[in-house]
Amino acid sequence: KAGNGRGTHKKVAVIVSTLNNPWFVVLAQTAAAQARALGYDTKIFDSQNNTAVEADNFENAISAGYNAILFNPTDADGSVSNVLEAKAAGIPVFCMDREVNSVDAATSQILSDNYSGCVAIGKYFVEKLHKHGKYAELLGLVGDNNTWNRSKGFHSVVDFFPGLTMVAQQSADFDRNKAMEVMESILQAHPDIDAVFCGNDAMASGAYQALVAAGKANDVKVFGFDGAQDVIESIQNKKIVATGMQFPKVMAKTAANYAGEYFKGKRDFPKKMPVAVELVTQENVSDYTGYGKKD
Amino acid sequence: MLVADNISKKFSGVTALDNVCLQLHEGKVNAIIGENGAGKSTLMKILSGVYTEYEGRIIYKGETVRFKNTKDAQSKGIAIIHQELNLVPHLSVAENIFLGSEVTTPIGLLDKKQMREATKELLNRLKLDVNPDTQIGKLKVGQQQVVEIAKALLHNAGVIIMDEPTSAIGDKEVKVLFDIIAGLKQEGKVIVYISHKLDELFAIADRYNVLRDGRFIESGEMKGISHDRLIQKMVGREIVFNSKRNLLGEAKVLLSVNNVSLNKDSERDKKLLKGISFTLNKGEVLGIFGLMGAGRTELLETIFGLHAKNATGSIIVDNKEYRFSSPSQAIREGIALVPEDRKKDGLVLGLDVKQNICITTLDRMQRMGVLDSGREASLAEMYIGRLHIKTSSAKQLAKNLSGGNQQKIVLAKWLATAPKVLMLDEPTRGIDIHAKTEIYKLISQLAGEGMGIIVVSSEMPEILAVADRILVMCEGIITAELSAEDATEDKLLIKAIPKTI
Amino acid sequence: MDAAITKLNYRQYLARFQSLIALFVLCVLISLLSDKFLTVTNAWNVMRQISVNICISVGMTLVVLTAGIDLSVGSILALCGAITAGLLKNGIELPSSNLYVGFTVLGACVAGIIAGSLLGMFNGWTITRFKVPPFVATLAMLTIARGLTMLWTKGFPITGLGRKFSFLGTGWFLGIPLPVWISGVVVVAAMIITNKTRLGRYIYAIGGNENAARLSGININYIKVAVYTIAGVLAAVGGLIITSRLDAAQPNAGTGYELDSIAAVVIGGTSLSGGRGSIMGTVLGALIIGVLNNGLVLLNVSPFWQQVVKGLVILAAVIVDKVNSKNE
Amino acid sequence: MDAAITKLNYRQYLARFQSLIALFVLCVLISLLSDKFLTVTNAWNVMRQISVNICISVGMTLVVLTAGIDLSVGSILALCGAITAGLLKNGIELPSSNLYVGFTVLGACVAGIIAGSLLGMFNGWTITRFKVPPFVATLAMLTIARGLTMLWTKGFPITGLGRKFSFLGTGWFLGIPLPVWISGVVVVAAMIITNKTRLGRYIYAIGGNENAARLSGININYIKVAVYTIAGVLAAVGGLIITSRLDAAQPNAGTGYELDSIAAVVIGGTSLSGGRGSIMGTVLGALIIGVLNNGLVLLNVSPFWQQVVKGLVILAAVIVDKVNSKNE
Ligand SMILES: Nc1ncnc2c1ncn2[C@@H]1O[C@H](COP(=O)(O)OP(=O)(O)OP(=O)(O)O)[C@@H](O)[C@H]1O
Ligand SMILES: Nc1ncnc2c1ncn2[C@@H]1O[C@H](COP(=O)(O)OP(=O)(O)OP(=O)(O)O)[C@@H](O)[C@H]1O
Ligand SMILES: [Mg+2]
Ligand SMILES: [Mg+2]
Repeated sequence: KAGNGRGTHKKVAVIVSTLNNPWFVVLAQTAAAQARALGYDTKIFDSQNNTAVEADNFENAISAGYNAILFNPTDADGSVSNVLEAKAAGIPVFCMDREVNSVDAATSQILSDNYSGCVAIGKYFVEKLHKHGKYAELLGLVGDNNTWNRSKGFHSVVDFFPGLTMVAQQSADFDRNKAMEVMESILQAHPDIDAVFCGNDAMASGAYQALVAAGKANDVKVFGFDGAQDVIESIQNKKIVATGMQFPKVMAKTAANYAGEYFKGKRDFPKKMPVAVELVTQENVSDYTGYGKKD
Repeated sequence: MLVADNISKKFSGVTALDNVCLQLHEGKVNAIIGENGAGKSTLMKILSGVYTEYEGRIIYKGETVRFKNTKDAQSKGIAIIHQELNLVPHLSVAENIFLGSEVTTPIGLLDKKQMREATKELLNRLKLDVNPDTQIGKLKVGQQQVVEIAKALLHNAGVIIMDEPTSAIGDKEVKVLFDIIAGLKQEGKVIVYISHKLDELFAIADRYNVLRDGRFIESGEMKGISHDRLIQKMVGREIVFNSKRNLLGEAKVLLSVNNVSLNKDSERDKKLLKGISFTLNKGEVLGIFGLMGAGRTELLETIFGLHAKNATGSIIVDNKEYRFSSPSQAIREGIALVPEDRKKDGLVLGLDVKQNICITTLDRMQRMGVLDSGREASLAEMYIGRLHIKTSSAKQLAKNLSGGNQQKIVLAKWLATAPKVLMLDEPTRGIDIHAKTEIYKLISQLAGEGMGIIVVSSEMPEILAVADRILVMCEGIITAELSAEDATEDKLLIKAIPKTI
Repeated sequence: MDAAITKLNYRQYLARFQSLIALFVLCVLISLLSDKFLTVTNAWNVMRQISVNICISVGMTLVVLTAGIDLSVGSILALCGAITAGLLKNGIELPSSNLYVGFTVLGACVAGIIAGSLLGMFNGWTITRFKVPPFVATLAMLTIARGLTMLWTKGFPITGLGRKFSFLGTGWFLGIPLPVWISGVVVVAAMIITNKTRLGRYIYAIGGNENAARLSGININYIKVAVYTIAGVLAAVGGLIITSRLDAAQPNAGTGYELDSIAAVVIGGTSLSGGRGSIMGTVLGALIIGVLNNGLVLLNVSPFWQQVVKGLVILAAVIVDKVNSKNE
Repeated sequence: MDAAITKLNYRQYLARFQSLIALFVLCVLISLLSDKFLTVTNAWNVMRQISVNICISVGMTLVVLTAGIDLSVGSILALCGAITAGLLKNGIELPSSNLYVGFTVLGACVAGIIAGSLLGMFNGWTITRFKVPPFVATLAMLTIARGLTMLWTKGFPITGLGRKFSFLGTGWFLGIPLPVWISGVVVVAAMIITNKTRLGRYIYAIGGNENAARLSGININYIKVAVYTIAGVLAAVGGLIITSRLDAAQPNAGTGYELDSIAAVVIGGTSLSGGRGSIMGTVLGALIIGVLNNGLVLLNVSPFWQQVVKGLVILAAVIVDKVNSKNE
């Protein structure tokens, strides 16, 4: 039975959508570290971006007698049933970064708002391009709803400016190499673009490599999203223009702490606790490091 | 009665059949003879619905028929035993025999029991003592061929075509088959019989039909025609059967095999070879006779280093003992093996003639670490000429050559290694009389040049013709050693037949 | 199952037995390391988790027995799941004549399965009609079906499919999870087909020696099309199970499943060159993989090490087979 | 190349010719739709982009010619790239004796390639020594190498490898991009091996008839190990190119490359059952895939439609081959 072991014997499961992407590695490892620091046994489960694997992870975690789950869903809708399963087993679930579309399934959701984050980037994008020019967009995995949250957020701003025309919208699967190759081809079709918006930082780095190879690094402005270590450095070096900093470490720590409080009996958690995405630009980059603020 | 009327068939380029007309009579054994590549199998494949594109007509029971496929021909009562074994290795004997015509229970499930029973009967009729559930792959070539025969006898067809049914089986099985053929004759069926073993034809055939280079030459009653006339019709010229050459003066021991034993790796206790010892002299042709399954192939394979794990005993080549560890070592010691089944073990059918011939001696074909196609070509041409290999060019794919010529390629690739000891396992299986005599000539010529040659054969005339000395094997032991002079067919047979029956 | 144990059955029996040993050793090891492993609930978990892979792998086994291969199962699974979910949720609207067709759970499922059969049939058709190597034909289908899934779902999961439908994947019947029932039925049916019907016999024959099969009057193309169609249907069934279990059809569901299922087939002792193998072996193969995944999670193996261990265990499992059973 | 065109060469020649037609048609179509396609720079782009796939596919071709398969190339690529990057960036520190070993660019590259050869050799070893089916052996290696990559990189990309190293992937020499040079050299070397050396001849022989090859005194195991080792080395080379082009070693680099390269091999007309095929064909196969990817982006085909189109084109390409060249 969950909830009635003694503090030291509490077990906390960290179920993360994927470990194929450093951002999620940070999220998972920070959560695990914090939980361990609070004196709980922890284990990281990798859902390999596959909701079915995630379901297996939940089942296994439940039957392995974990008392709480720090959860990074692979999909807002697809993961609901898994969370409900845990809830039914009396195990609290704390969502990190991505939400699940259900009001009361999770005990609490600490969320990074991709949409509004990209709205902010969109605004800065418009400003930097002085309201007109040609740009390309690199989407993430077509089948991933974060891809679309980010794209929609971005376009919710940018599309209001007729001077800004999107000449190419291609998917690069959140992958650095694919982004580079797609960008190379885009540059062939549209040598005259002024900017490229990338759905994550890996793709931003890839796109930048392509620009360097084409000798256009200074003509084309690159925008990313995530706040990955190497992109923060690139921004410092004036290579990449801006990215949206999410705070995986903050979210992970908060989730772990909530779990701790839950064990101590606290129950009234905020259903949703948004963690704002901050715009990192060449002006303010000095305040940031990879995946977080300098402290 | 079945009539082929002006049938022609072309393969990309090659004309296999050219306006062939022939009549196949009921209640008679109609022999079809001709050299390798004469078109016998092609014609039979047309008559049995394998090839559906051809010119001309097939007239069966008075009406013109055109088979849509093999099943169609089968249902019209034409069964065929194909020259190449067409069995599924991983299926059992029963499953193979009933393949395509399974018996099913009322609810549409396979009736295994009944099929197994029917198979048992068939096998008894053919005196083949194997469990119907044995995997085909586990059987020896000979046993597999008997299964092919059984498959053809399953549906009691009106026409039964046998394309070299005895190419792989021993005399015992041949006898059984001939009894069955006699039976079928009584039932007034049309029997078509293709074989390169002429004495068989004289034993059972009623009529002969000669094909040469895809053309029909003539037909007639076997009665009264002589062996040599038949050969002449086939080949189109006289064949002088070479007389024995006289042996070299002093006999120098080249290879001596001492107390070689081999146990089956599945069952350690069962021995395939038991304490085999013999010697082979320089320039000598040693024949090894035995019935199917006597262990001859295993013996040669063991000497060639293929059964390193399970073999015991010692082998001495040129006074130098060596462990039979691997073929490459055997080759280094100057031993060569022309295997029993050329398609399975002898050739890479997908490579061309040149590449097959050179494969054993590539180390000599390279210049600065790179293969020299010039040298390869010259070597290939040399053997194509020397062995009269019939091929459009050295770059012809091995799979497109007829049996005899394929066998010559295998010979060539081993002669290229200039071996001291040449081991031939059933060297003339499925090969026409002309090619056969050429190979016999070659054997004695090579022996004359001082090579030691071991010939394994199930054909007594062959053994008697080529061997200077004959060993008889039975169930893994040597039961007799005779010199060519005082060897006779019945002496050999007595020693070859197992005592235990 | 009947008569004296013949060489053939004996060999199969032995091979099977071998995988069994590997599986057994694996289970013993895990249960020694974790007391959570040998529990009823966990057993059902494993069974439920492999049920999808089993459905797919059974179809894959038939394909591989004919010396073919089917890389498209994962995408077909996704597409059919999405189709069923879409029809269930939105039905069909014809904007022209503003006609709306709703679907019952059964109707939607049938539609999904029909879709699967058509996709499989298309595979079989290209392979037999145009002699396209199965690898290429199904690889193309892998991309095509995935693309169609994206188009159909517009990249978003289709969720909220209702209690009735999710019963299929989450419900229990006679104390056994429904997905396990389904996969069980599939396995039994497939065993009957392979061992007791002409179709099965011909599948083995074609894989063993296509030429001999043709000369025996077997209609090769017909059998092959049938086999790929079955594979498509079973992939669709897998799609239904997953979709209903998650109450959501994911656009990228089933990615990489082709390798998992081929692995199950090969670990189960079926030869990729066709003609040799058994459904039972495949089931054991799937079990080994499933138990392994489950065990690695139960024992606190770090995700990164998991992959290494998994690879080594699979290798070990197969080597154990090969070494013990001397059938070469 | 010499003497009368015989069936074999003629067939090969024709098959090659066929893929050429498919490629040609493809190029014409794209250039009709986009004037940006037929430009020198774009040509170099495509060449540069396929250079990695070509390296891998050449190795894959050799493996497939022996009737084997290698699923581990993608992971080996990632691991070797990561090893090189890691050594270049951090060298080796031995905490015990606080010793630090730095690496030159050359040293790091060599280390990566050696790693590749060892991994490939391991594949060959398990396959020959324990008779593990290549599919399973290399599938296991796929997971193992991926896991090791994750462990070595701790899941983070290794970036900032310096000008000198990135020259390898981004530099030009005599007006041709370096990666193209590398893949070119690989292709030429492989063509010499397959057409002009014993190794090559033995590879075809083993694939064509392993029995006959053994009886001809060829050391099967030796050749097979060699072939898998070469495949490993070429995967490592691919890893170096990618890493240097991106100036970063990604832990998940090369995922799914095995399918791409097998596709190139099979589209190029090499038979998965071994013994038949050519390096040239594989190069054409890789070109078709590369041109296709490039074209779809140039024409800005919606990501949703891209996969569908890609699948259909590949299918079409192969069917064109089969239909025109009646070699069965
Ligand atoms: N599938 C094929 N493709 C091309 N040529 C063929 C094919 N089958 C047979 N041939 C050619 O047709 C001719 C007749 O072949 P066939 O097999 O009928 O001869 P055969 O009389 O049966 O010879 P054998 O006595 O060796 O069996 C030969 O020249 C052979 O090379
Ligand atoms: N792979 C095998 N599996 C089972 N039994 C075998 C195998 N190989 C040979 N045998 C058995 O070993 C004995 C000797 O076989 P072998 O082929 O040497 O006989 P043979 O005299 O060469 O017959 P043939 O004239 O058909 O070649 C036979 O009883 C055969 O059934
Ligand atoms: Mg013939
Ligand atoms: Mg023999």
